[in-house]
Amino acid sequence: MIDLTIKIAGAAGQGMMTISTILARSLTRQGYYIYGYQDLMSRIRGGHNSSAIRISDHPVGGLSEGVNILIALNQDSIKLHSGEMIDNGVIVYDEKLQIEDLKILNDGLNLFPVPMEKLAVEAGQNKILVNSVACGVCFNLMEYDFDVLADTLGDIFAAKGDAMVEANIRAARAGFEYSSKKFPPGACPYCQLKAESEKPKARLLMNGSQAAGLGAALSGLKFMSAYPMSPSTGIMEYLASKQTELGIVVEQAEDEIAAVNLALGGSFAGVRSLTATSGGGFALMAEGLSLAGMTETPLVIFLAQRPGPATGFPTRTEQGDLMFALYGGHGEFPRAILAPGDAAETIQCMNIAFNLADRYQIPVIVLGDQNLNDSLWTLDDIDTGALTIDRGKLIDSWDGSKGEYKRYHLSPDGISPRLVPGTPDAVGYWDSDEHGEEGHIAEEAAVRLQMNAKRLRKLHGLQEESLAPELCGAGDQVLLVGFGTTKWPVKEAVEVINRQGGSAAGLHIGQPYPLSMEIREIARGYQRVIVVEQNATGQLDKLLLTELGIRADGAIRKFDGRPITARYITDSLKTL
Amino acid sequence: MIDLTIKIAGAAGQGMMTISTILARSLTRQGYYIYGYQDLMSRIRGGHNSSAIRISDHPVGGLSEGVNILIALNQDSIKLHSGEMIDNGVIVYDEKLQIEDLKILNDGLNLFPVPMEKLAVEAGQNKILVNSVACGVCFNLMEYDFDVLADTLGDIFAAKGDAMVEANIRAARAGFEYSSKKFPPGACPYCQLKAESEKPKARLLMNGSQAAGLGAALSGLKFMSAYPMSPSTGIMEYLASKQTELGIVVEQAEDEIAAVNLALGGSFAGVRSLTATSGGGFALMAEGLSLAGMTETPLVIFLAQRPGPATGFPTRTEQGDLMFALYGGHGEFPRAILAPGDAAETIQCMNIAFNLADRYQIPVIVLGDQNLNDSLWTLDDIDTGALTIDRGKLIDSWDGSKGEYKRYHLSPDGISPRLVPGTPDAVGYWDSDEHGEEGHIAEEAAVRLQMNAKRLRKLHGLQEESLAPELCGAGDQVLLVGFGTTKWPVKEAVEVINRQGGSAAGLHIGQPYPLSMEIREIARGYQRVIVVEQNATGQLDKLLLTELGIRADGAIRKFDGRPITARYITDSLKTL
Amino acid sequence: MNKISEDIYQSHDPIAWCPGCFNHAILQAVKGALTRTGIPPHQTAFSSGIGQAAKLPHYLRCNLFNGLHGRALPAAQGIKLANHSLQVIAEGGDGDGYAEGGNHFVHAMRRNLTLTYLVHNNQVYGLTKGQTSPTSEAGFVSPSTPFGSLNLPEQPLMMAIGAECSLVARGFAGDIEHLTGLIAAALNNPGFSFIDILQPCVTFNKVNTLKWYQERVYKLPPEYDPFDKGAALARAQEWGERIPVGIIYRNSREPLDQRLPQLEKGTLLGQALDLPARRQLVDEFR
Amino acid sequence: MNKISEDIYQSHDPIAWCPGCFNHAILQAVKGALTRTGIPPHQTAFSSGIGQAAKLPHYLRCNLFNGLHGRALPAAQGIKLANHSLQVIAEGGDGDGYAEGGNHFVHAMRRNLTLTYLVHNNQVYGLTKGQTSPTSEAGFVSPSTPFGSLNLPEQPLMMAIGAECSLVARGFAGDIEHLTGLIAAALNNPGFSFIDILQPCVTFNKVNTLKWYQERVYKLPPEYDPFDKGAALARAQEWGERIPVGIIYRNSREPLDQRLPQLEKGTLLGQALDLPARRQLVDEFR
Ligand SMILES: Cc1ncc(C[n+]2csc(CCOP(=O)(O)OP(=O)(O)O)c2C)c(N)n1
Ligand SMILES: Cc1ncc(C[n+]2csc(CCOP(=O)(O)OP(=O)(O)O)c2C)c(N)n1
Ligand code: SF4
Ligand code: SF4
Ligand SMILES: [Mg+2]
Ligand SMILES: [Mg+2]
Repeated sequence: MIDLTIKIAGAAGQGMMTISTILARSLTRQGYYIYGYQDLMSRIRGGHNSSAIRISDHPVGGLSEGVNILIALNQDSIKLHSGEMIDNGVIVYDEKLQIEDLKILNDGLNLFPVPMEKLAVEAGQNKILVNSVACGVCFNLMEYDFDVLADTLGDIFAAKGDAMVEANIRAARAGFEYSSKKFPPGACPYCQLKAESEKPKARLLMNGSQAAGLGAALSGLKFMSAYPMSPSTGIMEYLASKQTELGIVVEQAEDEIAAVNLALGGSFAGVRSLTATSGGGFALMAEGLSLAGMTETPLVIFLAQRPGPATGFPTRTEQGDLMFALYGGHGEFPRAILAPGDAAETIQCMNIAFNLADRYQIPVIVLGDQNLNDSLWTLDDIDTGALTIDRGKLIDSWDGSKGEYKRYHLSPDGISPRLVPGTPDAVGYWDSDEHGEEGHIAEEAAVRLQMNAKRLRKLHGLQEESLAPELCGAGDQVLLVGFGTTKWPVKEAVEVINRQGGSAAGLHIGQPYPLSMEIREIARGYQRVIVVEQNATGQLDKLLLTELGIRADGAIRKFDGRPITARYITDSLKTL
Repeated sequence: MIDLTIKIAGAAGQGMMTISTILARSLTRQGYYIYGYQDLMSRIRGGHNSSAIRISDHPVGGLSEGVNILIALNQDSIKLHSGEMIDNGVIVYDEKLQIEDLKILNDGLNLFPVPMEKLAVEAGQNKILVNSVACGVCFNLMEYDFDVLADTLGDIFAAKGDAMVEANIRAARAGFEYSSKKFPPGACPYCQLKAESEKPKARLLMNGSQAAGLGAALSGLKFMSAYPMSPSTGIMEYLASKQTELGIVVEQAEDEIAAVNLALGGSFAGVRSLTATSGGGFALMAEGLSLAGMTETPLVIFLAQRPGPATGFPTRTEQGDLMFALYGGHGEFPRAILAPGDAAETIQCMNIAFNLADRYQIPVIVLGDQNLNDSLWTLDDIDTGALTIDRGKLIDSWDGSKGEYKRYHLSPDGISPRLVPGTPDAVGYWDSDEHGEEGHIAEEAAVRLQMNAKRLRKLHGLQEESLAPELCGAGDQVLLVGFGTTKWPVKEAVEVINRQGGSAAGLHIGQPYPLSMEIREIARGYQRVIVVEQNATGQLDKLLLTELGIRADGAIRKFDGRPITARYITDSLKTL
Repeated sequence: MNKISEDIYQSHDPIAWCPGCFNHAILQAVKGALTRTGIPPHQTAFSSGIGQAAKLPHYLRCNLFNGLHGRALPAAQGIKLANHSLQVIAEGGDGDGYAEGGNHFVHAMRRNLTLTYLVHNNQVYGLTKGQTSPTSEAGFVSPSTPFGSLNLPEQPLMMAIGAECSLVARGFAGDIEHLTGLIAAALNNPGFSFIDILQPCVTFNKVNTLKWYQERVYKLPPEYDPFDKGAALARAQEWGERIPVGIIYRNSREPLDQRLPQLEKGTLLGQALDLPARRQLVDEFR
Repeated sequence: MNKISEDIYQSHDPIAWCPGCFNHAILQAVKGALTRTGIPPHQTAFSSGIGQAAKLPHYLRCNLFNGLHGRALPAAQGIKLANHSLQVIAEGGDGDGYAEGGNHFVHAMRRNLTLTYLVHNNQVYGLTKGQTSPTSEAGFVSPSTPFGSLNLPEQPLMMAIGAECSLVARGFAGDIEHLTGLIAAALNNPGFSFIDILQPCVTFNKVNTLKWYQERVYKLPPEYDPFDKGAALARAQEWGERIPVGIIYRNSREPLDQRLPQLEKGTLLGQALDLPARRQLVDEFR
């Protein structure tokens, strides 16, 4: 089983992302699975950032604890990350760095000074080519075919012209060759990557924001309005770059309140509309969320969580807004919450979200987090045909002989026909006050009871078709339950536990609200139910209790802004 | 036992509130307890409004089901309210009204046409004096001393000059005398009010908004900023009217976001600050709430609930925002929620709220609702001496030899000394990002863990001093649990049940978060725990489960915008 | 065009305004302008906030998104972007538009989508019972400013001209005919058209009464050139003895709905989904 | 007054801006102006939003409320009302102040409390990595407007003059000495003082570079009279070939902090609680 981690570290602006993207793309094309995590500070230059990619021949979705190769772009990186290395890992750094204080390092580590800057300048008179030099070194250490790297460089830099492509390939080759001399084949078996025997699969590589944007585009999105906020901004940026091509309008709003109300306007007018934000922006959208509930306007909000409260940790990860997503907005109204655990599931969830929003005429929140949105994920190919577009009771004609159109016609399932404005011979009144069937302001107690019941009735249907949870692992003693991006670390933890003689299973909840009843059935089959989540107060824990009556036997929580790992879970489990 | 209900009904703008206030004030001064409910439409003129006052010799806090006297200011009122009358109640109406269709009425009812408008014009050339005529009629029907009414009219109209006072007294007397002829003493025993034998107590009459404003003023409030929103506006209006007198600044903000951030600024600068709003405005404040949590800025928010979602029912009542108050705002941070059940408790809760906010440096939400805020309540006299002002760790001097002042000094209880800006030789940095002790932006995992723990640690102290619930009723089978304005209806229901041979007790929760542990102990003593609340989804129900592990055996819920009554509770209980 | 008669705009919803309120006059002017411009009810899309003013579209036959206090403009713009063949009209009060919704007003003018924004400026908060609004006169006594407002009243026309709003007008609800003309001009203007309508509130504003306005309001002379920005800035500052009504300013900015290449082929709503193009996106991730 | 030296404003917090960023220059100007006006650190109260600009007060010795994106002004005004003896300074970027916080800007000018508002206008969103801001030039290409911004850039000076802001200035971070003078003038001005500071962002704004500004920026001539509103409106519209810097407009409005009777006896903070008066309120309910 291949499981290799490369970490690239340095100051913000040194190009760690470029290196990891080049490596990740090259290897995805070769059929490997990649998970790439960005560890960023909230600044543009300086400070300390790192980018780690984990490479495997089976799906991965979390960090491992051991780094095989560290590319240290500055001095700090060595100090900060050498503790994370596997026993005999390789630290690649520019020979110009001072390494006196490296004595503190574990003896087994291979310190590998490379004249990266020199090679870069030689290759193309440009220090920035250090990035490609580093990629070349890595490819040698992994004992992988250089041509694969050269191909990727060709594609990635194509837009910048031939000269740029060639300079990058030259630089990469220089790194590769320099490294070959020092590390002949077989010298670093713990870094080695075998070319997969089978023909490479048609896999994809993208981050969670791109997946969300792509999922929306494939689901018929036509309008997005948003205000930039990490880690959600990538969704708007991705869709903005495609807008003319696809016939989509992406509008940067003046604030999040405008963003959500713009989207509601678009949805009222009949097009699929999206907004995306993070916690602080979502707070500003809470009133609009409630408006969607009352007016029964479909709306998809992508909420990319980051650690709060307030500005918190803008570039880090947490699952601290589940309860806010569920109870945010005043008054009581139905909603659905989805929480994908990786990029592939994000695409599916966006599709489900748009269909639920249209079919139930409700707001649907898709929960991401910095880990989901900024990380690189490998996907098996997407079956775009399997993504459906169901607009529900949207109608664009009206037969006047049936009487006047009534926006809030009382129906058994709580859902009324939704007329597209502009339809001849009919008009629709959508109202934020309590209203009668025709959509005008009402004051009567009886009307209130009917309309409140109509809206809340939608929860029955939603509950019935709630996404089934994903079970993994054959153990029957401990069930580790999580939602969103704990999916892969839990899966990996379950494998480790069972491999070590334990008996565990994992349950990933992709739809935290309404929860599938199946979860209750499944949970009954285990001696202990342990809830794993990335927050301090146990929000999923509470949800399982109030919605399904499941009382967890223990909790594993992490809330330091860094993504949870399988090791963290297995270690924590030992103390429970 | 005296228990009399007078209802005044008509179109918005006809002066129902004036009549009920005059009657309520007169009788409070005589030592009666009053509860007065306003049933309003969201419009300024026209439509149909009513004002009901319940008069008793023991404390009351909810409507009874039978009206003794109806003052019908227009035709509609008779149609709409005659069904609510006690068997032989009196309907007073202007003789000019057409009453053909009154044949539908119960035979036992006393229809009492009075030439109210004529008497008014005779008394002072002004139709508006109808209000005082009506009061005179009521006083006669109740067989009460006319001088008491005259005194009140004198006080209430004093500001408008002697002529106005005299005209009103003349009008009232005309009504009283006209009525005396038709209903000689003893003719309407079911309307009769006996002058209390004891010397009248020093009781007070006010609505919940005034109580909130008064409670804030007595607790040392110096700054309030708010944006008008029913049913919270009365708080700002009350305090605004007193601002120059008390040295308070009341600023109407441009929106609720400004309102909450203005208040946070005031609090940062060291003065007790308040904002007030209803659900929609609270939604807009959610980000500021989270900011208060992160920066550890004391803040009191009065959230006067009304039925949602969105604009909902602006002039009606609901308890639909408990979960939103608890989970509103992104990220995880400590807060406290209080929910007074009447005006007296509101004053106490405001005092507690300001002390908790200052002592724990947290946001505190006081939950009201339209019923609390707009209703008239009688209070036993206020012991202002018992209201304390505890500013907690606020400091206004700094000894430089102790080193630099650190805003977020890590302390065992999670609370750091809070320096008033302007203090010589020291400065303080308050920060919305995750931060170190000195208040500058931090990025480290370890700092995050420490600071998150520091903030959440405050919950321990808060939990320990959580308000004890109020238990009533000696029964031991059914425990009816509620919060906020279900207090009196539950109390009354318990009395009714026990009087009818049942065995019930009532538990009023004045602090929904954190919940007192005592509640768990108490709940154990009953066969059945029934949760009574004014919303559709059972929010208190959920809270009892997640916070205390109490699983209720049944629920009584009301969500039509009208306040719950004892009768509704007892009737519902029969079906459980 | 003028084949349409006013009663096709009749709504079934009973009016909840005070008798004598000048919102009734504005309603009449809106109906008149729709009639004059020949827009059938089903092609309208009103977006309104919350307040007395914002109730207006309920009393019309029209498509309506009656959203949140202060948020009429964002919703209106979302509607226009999604279906720019609709005649979009945003409506609300002075509190709604200049206080709660102030930010959207500024940015909507920057965007310049073709829509009409009508503000019923009664210089008071009507629905919440008489508090001071952003346009209340200095010294205005109200329950929220019992000692008189100390703030300078907002100058929406100055803001709008400063922001290069495509059409800036002031109307007066006391002159229905003139107001009808202004609204019709706005409905015909490509770009963002803004009309601040002076509206006496007979219940809560005892300062700026019908009489008060009638004594001051005058119509811009026929020779007045609204394209002259300097002149417009000068007129916009006139308030007190004399208050001009009419189209104060206009310019020739091309509206966003005519500049977005995505809308060239038709409305977003109407354009067929090009699913193959969307599916091709997938390949970029290989 | 000038007994103060610049290093008493030294903060311990390491600066997180890009090397070469003109925020460093603004920091120097702020320190210089504080020194010149003689305000000791403990008497300052900064309120800042979120963004690169908004980090500035961390790099100063001062009292700081570093609140939410866009909300520097409401907090600043709360501070001033609570303790008007503090020297209150609000700070943030163009996105912070003109997009998210746009509504507060307008209403703060109407209130006119004595405080200084500094906007680092780099015509881009720095901290979130280069998106279009309200002041970005038409056509500005950024990750959020990859085909160029279609909106008209906001004109903050026009807005401020239109709103009768007490002091309206434009500064340039490329001229620290001149900027220092402007900030000092603002700190000394009774009323709301607003400085829009042109700030090159060396990382994300490749259009409005130092050179771009240097070629255009000119100082208002000594004879320029900022009290002349017409002239001010004209200068405020100059943008393109020539961009004026200096105090563009001022007026003599009395600030709110000097007009509130409640503040005559001292600051709200400093005034003793008159508990007997408060307790007397109770009697009104008998
Ligand atoms: C978020 C929010 N805040 C406050 C309110 C309460 N509210 C409803 S209408 C209104 C103001 C009405 O004034 P204006 O907009 O001038 O309209 P008018 O009634 O005068 O026509 C307010 C403050 C609300 N509905 N929503
Ligand atoms: C409510 C909210 N929305 C969005 C953000 C994300 N955000 C942080 S800074 C910023 C914009 C920065 O631009 P600007 O204000 O111009 O400051 P600069 O970094 O350019 O100095 C944004 C959108 C946030 N922190 N809070
Ligand atoms: S309160 Fe004023 S604005 Fe509202 S309907 Fe009555 S008169 Fe008109
Ligand atoms: S991104 Fe721009 S504004 Fe921010 S620190 Fe860097 S250069 Fe300065
Ligand atoms: Mg108004
Ligand atoms: Mg900026």
